Amino acid sequence: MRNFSRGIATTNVMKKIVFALMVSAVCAGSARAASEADYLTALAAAESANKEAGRLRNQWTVTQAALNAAKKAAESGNFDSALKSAQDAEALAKASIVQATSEKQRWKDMEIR
Amino acid sequence: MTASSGPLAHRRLFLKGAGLVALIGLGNAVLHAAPVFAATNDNKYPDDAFRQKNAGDAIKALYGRDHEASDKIKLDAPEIAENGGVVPIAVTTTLPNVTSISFIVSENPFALAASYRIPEGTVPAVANRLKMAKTSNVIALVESGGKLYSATKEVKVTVGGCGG
Amino acid sequence: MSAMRVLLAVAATLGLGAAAIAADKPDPAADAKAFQDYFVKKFPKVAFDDFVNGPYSMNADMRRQWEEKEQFPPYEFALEAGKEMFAKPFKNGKTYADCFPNGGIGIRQNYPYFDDKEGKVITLELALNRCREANGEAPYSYVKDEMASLTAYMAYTSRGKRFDIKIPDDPRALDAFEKGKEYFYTRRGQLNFSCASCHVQSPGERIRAEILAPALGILNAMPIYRSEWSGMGTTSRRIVTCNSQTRAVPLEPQSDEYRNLEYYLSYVSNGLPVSGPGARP
Amino acid sequence: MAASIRVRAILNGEIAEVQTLIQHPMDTGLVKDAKGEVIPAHYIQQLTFTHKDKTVFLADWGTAVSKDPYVKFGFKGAAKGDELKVSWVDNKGATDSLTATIQ
Repeated sequence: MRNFSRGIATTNVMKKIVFALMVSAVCAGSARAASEADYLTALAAAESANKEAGRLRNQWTVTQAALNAAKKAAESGNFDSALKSAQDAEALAKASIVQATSEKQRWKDMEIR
Repeated sequence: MTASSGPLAHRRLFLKGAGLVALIGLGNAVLHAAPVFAATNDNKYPDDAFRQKNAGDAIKALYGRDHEASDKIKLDAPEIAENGGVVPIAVTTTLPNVTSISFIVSENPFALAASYRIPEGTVPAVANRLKMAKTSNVIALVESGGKLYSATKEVKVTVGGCGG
Repeated sequence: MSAMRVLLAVAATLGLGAAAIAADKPDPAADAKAFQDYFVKKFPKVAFDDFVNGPYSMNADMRRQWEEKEQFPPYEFALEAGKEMFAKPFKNGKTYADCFPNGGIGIRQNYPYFDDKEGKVITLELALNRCREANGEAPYSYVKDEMASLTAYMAYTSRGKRFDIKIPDDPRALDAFEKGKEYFYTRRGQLNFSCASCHVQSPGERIRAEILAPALGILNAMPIYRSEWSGMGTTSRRIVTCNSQTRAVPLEPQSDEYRNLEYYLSYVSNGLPVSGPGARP
Repeated sequence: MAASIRVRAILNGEIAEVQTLIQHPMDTGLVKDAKGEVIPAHYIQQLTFTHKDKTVFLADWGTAVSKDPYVKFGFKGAAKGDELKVSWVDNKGATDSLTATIQ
């Protein structure tokens, strides 16, 4: 409770920061749409993560679906959505890698003994 | 050998020459097709009944009369179909001189699923495997002594598996 | 004082570690016993042999629908086709009977077996394709009707015989068994299910229209005619579709993981009768 | 030999119990294939059973009859060794028939 009184002063500062952040986000959003380069780097990252999941014999069907969606969006020039799908794919691929590595030990928990 | 139908038929007769006999035959059939219900006598496939979408129209097209529930009909169908594509449904009845048994699946795209003629000396009972699009009432209709009776049971239908 | 506590802790972890390692030396017989006891205890009212009937041993309404199907089963056509295919000689005049012990009749209960020359698990489906290739014929797909018809006929000739899967005292065989067990219990796919999530933890429960089969005896009815596919399914097809249901990318049919899985699952079902070919939802 | 029809006809007392399984796709015409094209309707419309030239059972089937259709019924007046003729016709005009012997 001690720093409550200082709280009021800080809120003004907080408000300014929040405001500034919002403004810059809006500008960033509109000024620089995802470019093809952004999409391609994200796609490469996703595909290499999915390849690693393949090496661990543990790919997910939804990863490939997201990769396909990304490529489709890119073909029609919609790099915003292509970037988003590529990032989804990377997240899914990474999750499947975490699953494979963690299950290496955790499977024993369920074993009938 | 007079063509009994209107002027159009006359013209067609002269044009077609070879088709003469077929046309006359067609003419006769059209004349005699009084509203006779296929289910009871000749072996004609009740095409119209199978094209009806809902149960009421299908029953009217097939039997031309209403049906009343009867506890003398035992309709055997699962509570939850293990698969909508193969639903085992059977019916037996103690009603006297049965001439026809039919199965209606009300929620199917076309309500009439199957209809069976039961001649003299054939046991009034049928078992078959039907497709059901979704959860629906199954109605077994039994035509006995010129009257139409029915038994109804709901069968739940859904897809299987965990997702994919 | 604190040094003592540290010493005790170290000793304890070492002791635990030792116990854990000891427990992990593969002991298939003990695994099989524990596996069967689990299901017998979980479903005391299910007769032992009835476990091979999967969902139909779990639910009366489903069992009635099965019994109706069995009067004139939908796999009748695949069975007859399999019988004809089995007898039809290859281009070189030989037949499947020349590839298999006892002419291939009444031997399904011994598959899969461990081949000590090759050092790997040989399943019935793999052996059939090997026989074809050895006689200059193209191999069949592991998930299509020809393979299903052949295995349906071979299963039919073994109906009632009890699973008799052997694990020789060969470290490679024990390893294959262990890897199969690991695959069975490993969670996969975005749904994060393992085979055990459904077939050990919740057999008898519904996943929408279907009832989950117990893992005990789950391969005894293979190959199966599934109404869902309105067609036959080999063991390979069943495993591959189970993978995609949990949104895991399936592996190549008959890859090591799948053959070892079949080895594990068949061994722990030893003593249960062959009931293939089967009809399923 | 009718490749598509399987019949079991067994005399049980005075009733001949008849089971039939027919190999037929029974396509409804409402299903699309993998490429998204509609699989045209292709289903058996009529199935007839005759014993001593008398129709003992006649089935009129719609598109809701399962693939590889099955039907079971019984009739009186048959003896062991009698012949039972089974024939079907589908909406494309294809037909098949088989003569079975009552066991």
